[in-house]
Amino acid sequence: MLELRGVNAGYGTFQALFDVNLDVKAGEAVGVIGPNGAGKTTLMRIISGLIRPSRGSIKMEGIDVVATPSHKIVSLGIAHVPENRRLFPRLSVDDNLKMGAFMKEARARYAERLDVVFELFPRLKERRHQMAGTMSGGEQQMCAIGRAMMSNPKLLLLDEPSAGLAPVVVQQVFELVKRIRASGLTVLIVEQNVQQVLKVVDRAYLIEAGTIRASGTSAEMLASDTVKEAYLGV
Amino acid sequence: MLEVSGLVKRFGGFTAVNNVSFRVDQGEILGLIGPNGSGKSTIFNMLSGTLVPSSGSILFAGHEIAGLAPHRIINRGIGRTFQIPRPFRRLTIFENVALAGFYGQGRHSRVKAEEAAERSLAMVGLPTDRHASVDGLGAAGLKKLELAKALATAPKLLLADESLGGLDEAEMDQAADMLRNIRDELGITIIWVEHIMGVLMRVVDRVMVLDHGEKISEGLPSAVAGDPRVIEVYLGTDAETTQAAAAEARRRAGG
Amino acid sequence: MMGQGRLAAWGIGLAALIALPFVYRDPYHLHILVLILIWSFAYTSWSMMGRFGLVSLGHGGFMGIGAYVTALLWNHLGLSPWIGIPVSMIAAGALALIVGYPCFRFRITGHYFVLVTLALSGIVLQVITATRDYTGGSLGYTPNRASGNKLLALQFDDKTTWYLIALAIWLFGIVVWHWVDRSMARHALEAISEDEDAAAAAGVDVTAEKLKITLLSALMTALAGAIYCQYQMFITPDTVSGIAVSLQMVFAAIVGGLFVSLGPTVGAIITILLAESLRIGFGTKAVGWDNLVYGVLLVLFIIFLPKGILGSVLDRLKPQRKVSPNS
Amino acid sequence: QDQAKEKKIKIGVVFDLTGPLAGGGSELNYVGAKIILDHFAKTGVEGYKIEAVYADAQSKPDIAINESVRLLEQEKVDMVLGFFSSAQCVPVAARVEQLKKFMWITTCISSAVFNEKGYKYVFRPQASGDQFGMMTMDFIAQNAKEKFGKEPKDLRVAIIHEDGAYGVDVSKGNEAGAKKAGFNVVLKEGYSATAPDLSALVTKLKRAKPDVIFHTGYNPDITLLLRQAREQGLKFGALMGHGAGYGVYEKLKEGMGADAAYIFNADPISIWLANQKTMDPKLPPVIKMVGEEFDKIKPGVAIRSAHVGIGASNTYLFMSDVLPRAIKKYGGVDPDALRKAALDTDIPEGGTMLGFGVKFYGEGTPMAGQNERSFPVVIQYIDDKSSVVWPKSQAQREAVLPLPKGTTYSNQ
Amino acid sequence: MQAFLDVFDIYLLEAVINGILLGGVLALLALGLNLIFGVIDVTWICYAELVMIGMYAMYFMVQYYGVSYFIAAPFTVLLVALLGAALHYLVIAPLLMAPPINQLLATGGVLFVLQSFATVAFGIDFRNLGIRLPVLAFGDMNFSYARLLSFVAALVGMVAVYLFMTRTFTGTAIRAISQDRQIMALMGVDAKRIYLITSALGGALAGLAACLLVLQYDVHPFVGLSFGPITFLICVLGGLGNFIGGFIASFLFAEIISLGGLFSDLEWGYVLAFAFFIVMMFIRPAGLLARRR
Ligand SMILES: Nc1ncnc2c1ncn2[C@@H]1O[C@H](COP(=O)(O)OP(=O)(O)OP(=O)(O)O)[C@@H](O)[C@H]1O
Ligand SMILES: Nc1ncnc2c1ncn2[C@@H]1O[C@H](COP(=O)(O)OP(=O)(O)OP(=O)(O)O)[C@@H](O)[C@H]1O
Ligand SMILES: [Mg+2]
Ligand SMILES: [Mg+2]
Repeated sequence: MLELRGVNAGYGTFQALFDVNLDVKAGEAVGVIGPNGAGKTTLMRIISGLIRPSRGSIKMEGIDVVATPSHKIVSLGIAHVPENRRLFPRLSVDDNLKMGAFMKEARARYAERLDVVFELFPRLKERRHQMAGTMSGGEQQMCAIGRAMMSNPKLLLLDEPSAGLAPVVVQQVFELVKRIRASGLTVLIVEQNVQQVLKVVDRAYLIEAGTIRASGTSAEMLASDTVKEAYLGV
Repeated sequence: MLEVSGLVKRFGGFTAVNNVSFRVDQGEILGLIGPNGSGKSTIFNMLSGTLVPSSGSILFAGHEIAGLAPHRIINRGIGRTFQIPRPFRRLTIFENVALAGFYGQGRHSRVKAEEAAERSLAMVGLPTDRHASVDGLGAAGLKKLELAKALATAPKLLLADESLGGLDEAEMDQAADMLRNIRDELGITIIWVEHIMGVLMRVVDRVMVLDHGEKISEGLPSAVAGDPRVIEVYLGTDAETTQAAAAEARRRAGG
Repeated sequence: MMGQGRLAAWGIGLAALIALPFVYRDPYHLHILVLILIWSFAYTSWSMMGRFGLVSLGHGGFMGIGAYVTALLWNHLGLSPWIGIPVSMIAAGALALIVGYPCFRFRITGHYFVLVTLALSGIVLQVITATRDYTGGSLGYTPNRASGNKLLALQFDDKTTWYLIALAIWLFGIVVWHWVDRSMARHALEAISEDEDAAAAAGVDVTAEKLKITLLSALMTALAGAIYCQYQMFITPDTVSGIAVSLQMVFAAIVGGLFVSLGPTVGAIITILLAESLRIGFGTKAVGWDNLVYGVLLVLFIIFLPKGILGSVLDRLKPQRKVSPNS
Repeated sequence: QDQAKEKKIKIGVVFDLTGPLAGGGSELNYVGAKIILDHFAKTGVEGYKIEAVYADAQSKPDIAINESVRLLEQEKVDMVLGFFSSAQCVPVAARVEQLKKFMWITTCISSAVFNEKGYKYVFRPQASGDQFGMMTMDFIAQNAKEKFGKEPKDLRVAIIHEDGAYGVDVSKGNEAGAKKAGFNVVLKEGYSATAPDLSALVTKLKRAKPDVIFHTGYNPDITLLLRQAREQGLKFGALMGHGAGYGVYEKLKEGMGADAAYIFNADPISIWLANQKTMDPKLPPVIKMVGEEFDKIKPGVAIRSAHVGIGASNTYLFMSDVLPRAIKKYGGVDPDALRKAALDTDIPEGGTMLGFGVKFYGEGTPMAGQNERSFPVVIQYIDDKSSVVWPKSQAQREAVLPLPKGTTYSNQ
Repeated sequence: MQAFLDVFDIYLLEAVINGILLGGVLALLALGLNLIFGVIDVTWICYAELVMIGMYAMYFMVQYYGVSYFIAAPFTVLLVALLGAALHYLVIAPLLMAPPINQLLATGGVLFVLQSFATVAFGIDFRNLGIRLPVLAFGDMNFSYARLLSFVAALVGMVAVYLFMTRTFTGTAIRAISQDRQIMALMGVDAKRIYLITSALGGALAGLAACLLVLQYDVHPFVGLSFGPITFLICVLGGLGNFIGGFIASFLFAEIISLGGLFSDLEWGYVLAFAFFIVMMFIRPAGLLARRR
């Protein structure tokens, strides 16, 4: 479904990704792990078009993502839940969700998608008129995921969904990922919480200093020495 | 050293902190945990003067400090870090810390402030080079800078709103060790807020748990980790976290 | 800690500036130079605050108070400007504190601060206009010509004298700028401008630091107003107070470069020379074109040289300058 | 090179070509002055070439100062001429005097320019502001009994004015005149010419119920005031304007339509209305020439503005009388020669296009430099024509007073 | 008692009602600015000058080319909308990343440009539409029809904009864009387009204000100066982006100006209004309708 080939990217003169190759197949959940500053967020950003690669190709179901204007990429079925949630703090939950359904295709199915999201997160329905910025961290995370789901995506990009959340909420978030996954969505997830994430994904990539250092199934990754030494610091 | 009683904070009709009382002893590390939005940062904000309590008293070293302006509280010896790092990007790393040293210690001497800055930077492991820019720091570096700024104010009590979320495990361990060192070497009392149980439990002497602005549990790490209410509202039923926390706590109690 | 070389450059430049009127005597050019120096001082005074994100549109008010209080005291009470100027500065300072304290206390920043100060200069303008029985209203006011001692009345017919006075005042402004720049207060204010809570958590008394710089800036601006009045011997609410003057200060300071000491001076030179030469250039042949071109140039400056002319030039010359402002 | 320079006079001319005052009449004065200067540039004066340097004061006093200084010091003009706004005259006169240069004021009227200043080099043939104010009051005083059927003490008058040097000056004349006539002044108030809303002032006027309103203002405050007066139903017996905005009938007509009828205005007489029979026979051809030139510049104007005439006449006076004398009798065009020549001026009534005579108050008098023989007249706009109605000696028709029944503002 | 009656007479009532009508004029002006300045957080210091250009457009179409008022009005609205979009495209867009002060200054430069453009193109004369609307009279009180019209337009405009902002996707996006511009693309929103739409809308509202103002005021190149600052204060007093608050603030301001002017010199009305603004900033910094923090 998603295919990255030889992708290089960076910020100004600073290069953050070097020749990254990555595949996500339809219906799969794939994790990306790596230390701070490895380039995980950068990877997510180039997929959703927030930044553009300096070299390499990105294909979503065969369509060239690089050539698509960034606001059209959502229409390809890619939804991105950015790092730190990035809700619109002074808009209500409802309005935040509305923003998620902004593009034409989604607008038509707005009511239907809203039901789906509220079913997934009943808490959001209770709080639909609250300003997003005043909600608790876990609720905000739900709202951010819900907003991404509003566009009826095929591929969901999650960037550190558990950061800063209470343990009980972290568990809920991973539960959620499982459920979303079970509903047929493809998920690409970045996480620091390696133990946990490897439990919900099929495969994972280890990224370090901008290059893919290892990849494999969850089990392989858990067992891999590279992963342990390079990252878990064990 | 710190004695808090009946602390309340309301935002409009919403009560973020409801009648919380606790004390912290000299040289202790107190862990402060609780679900998101339970009022941890709000308590920190009141202790450090960023927010004025709606009611209640805060005695620090025998003096009432509730409602004092932040800079006065800092001059009396309570330093803090912010959950989300807030560096001054227009200043160099060194200037950031020297600034805290100068104003945090009551604007006495610029020379002393710069010395304090060098010491604090060395303590947290940041370069003491005077020209290094903040822009070069990653997530972990920014957290260290927060800590260095707080240390430069020469606090007796340090409020660490650390939230290691987003740090990788190696860096988390480093941070935990650092807090430990600060207490051990400088004799600074610490209140630490954190969500990552494994790390927190390893360091703290005592834990206090908040939920919906109220204190629901307090005690030794092992006791708190076993408290069913805490498990329900905070730790969750997922065996692993709970067990990890409990095991860690037990190990320390034993060792 | 200025390098030897820079110190020497300053010294030579200054000596040349002092010598200038004795060598070059074209009165009109001296007149323009005096205006440039006085306005440079006013703009520098504004930038003392402005560089820390305290964008005030109230400085027209301070300048107006400086000019009008001095002139009114002289005309109505016969009080020499030597006393009148300090009194007017105190009045402006008091106003700055009265408005500044609640502003800073209640955390009025950004747009809100800009507009509160805008209302302030509006008030000063309207009060000057409304008290027309004393101030001559909207079409201006002239200090009485001194019949006796010119020095006592601070009125000189001689351009060279005025040039030297203006030069001294301007230099004073630059010195104060550098003094603030090298103080710890500069760091505190930079910190405040980025994040007030974090600055407070570092021990900075945010309200006090802001008040101090505001007071300093207001006092200097009032002085500029008074000097302008003494030199021109004529003031109107529109030329020394109100929103237009405030905007003019912001313009020049930003066009020149807000973060370098000579930026506002460069701004004054450029805006005044530009306005002057455009007006003379177009003359009465193409009425209105001078302001049209002036406006377009301003827009272009701001879009393409956002750090100001001097700021951008210095950036080009030494790209790594920003890292070590303290060396 | 010296030779060439000796035989030339450079005149700096300052009016407002942009900004609010330009439309208020300054530009028309400029046109009048320029017609005359161009005329003399063709012939020269006593062998001197005439060169005019024009500057735009942009309706701002500080620019007027700056431009005057520039003309004198940079362009090295021998004198400055012009000035529409009193707010510019006052400071510029002080500046020019300080520089010991010659200044010939054609238009502005504030008495504050001269009052007790003791200037030596500043001269103004134009009537002064308080004369305007006195004149209209005098006109009403002489007609109160007959037209309003009221004793002076029962006649309610309101004095309103823009608050600049000009408006204040005229209103002082109004006040003095009202006192002399014994009127009941029910309201006296100034306002800023740039005020965006005058409805509160109109309400105050309604409450004061004046029989006659004495108003001094520029445009657009006049239009704004009268429009809001109409909308709020203000009624009165007569409206007396005092030059500036009221001198430009075109604008009044455009803003108020038929309501502009029957408004009075005190101004120097329009050169096109002046009584040519009593005038120096040299002058009517000049008036004709100015009129023709003006029509070329601004074709299709219904009433040729009085402002053009003011600029033209007062400039002509200098060029035809003062300048030749300075050259012939005092040997040049330096400030002192011009000054002596100006002081020698002695023209009887009827000797200028504006009808009045010229003799300047001399040194030591409180108004030194002011023309002691000038006077304004009161005109009234009737049927899109302006006619002199006062003083009696110049009157061309009987004044319509009070406002006829059925007109918008009539309180009958 | 007599003094009391002297003050509380019919004229006071008239002044109060005139205040309300002036409030309508101000509210109409504040509407578009609130959208630009309050909602998308872009500073158009030259907003009142756009209105001025619109007034000229009306003047020339109606007076010069004899177009009927009601046909000229939509063209004017369109023209100023285009002008707003152009202003955004040429001046604001390059400065979106710059500090707000730079936007303020650049549009301040545009203010000069527009003023002197008007001087150059239309001359310095005061122009007047010469349309004389009837007057409503109740006994001794009279009210301007033109102002009544502005009042109604402001009210209708306010409701329409409010509904647009809260009910439509585009309206929501407009409210969102100032809060986080970078991630708008993730929502499938073309941020450039939203800015352009909003600027055009703000311009259109300025055009609407121009159509109604031209009935009451002379047009001249400097007419904007009489209104610009007050309009900004109103937006802030009402709470940035709060249309209802802005509407109410307009009336408070207008009443203070109107009544202050009735009891003393006109300027004191403004002094009072400005002082009121400053004091309100301290009491209700987030706007009239906001709850206290
Ligand atoms: N906007 C930016 N400008 C310049 N450099 C950046 C920017 N964002 C990230 N970087 C740099 O790019 C590198 C990769 O950053 P990225 O955010 O992708 O890392 P990450 O793996 O997501 O880290 P973390 O776990 O801390 O979120 C880092 O060195 C970072 O400093
Ligand atoms: N300024 C404010 N205005 C209104 N509500 C506030 C404000 N600050 C905090 N709150 C609310 O008070 C509650 C407590 O917030 P606080 O930041 O103290 O939580 P926390 O325990 O630190 O949570 P976390 O673990 O997510 O950091 C939250 O519901 C929050 O929304
Ligand atoms: Mg990341
Ligand atoms: Mg917190």
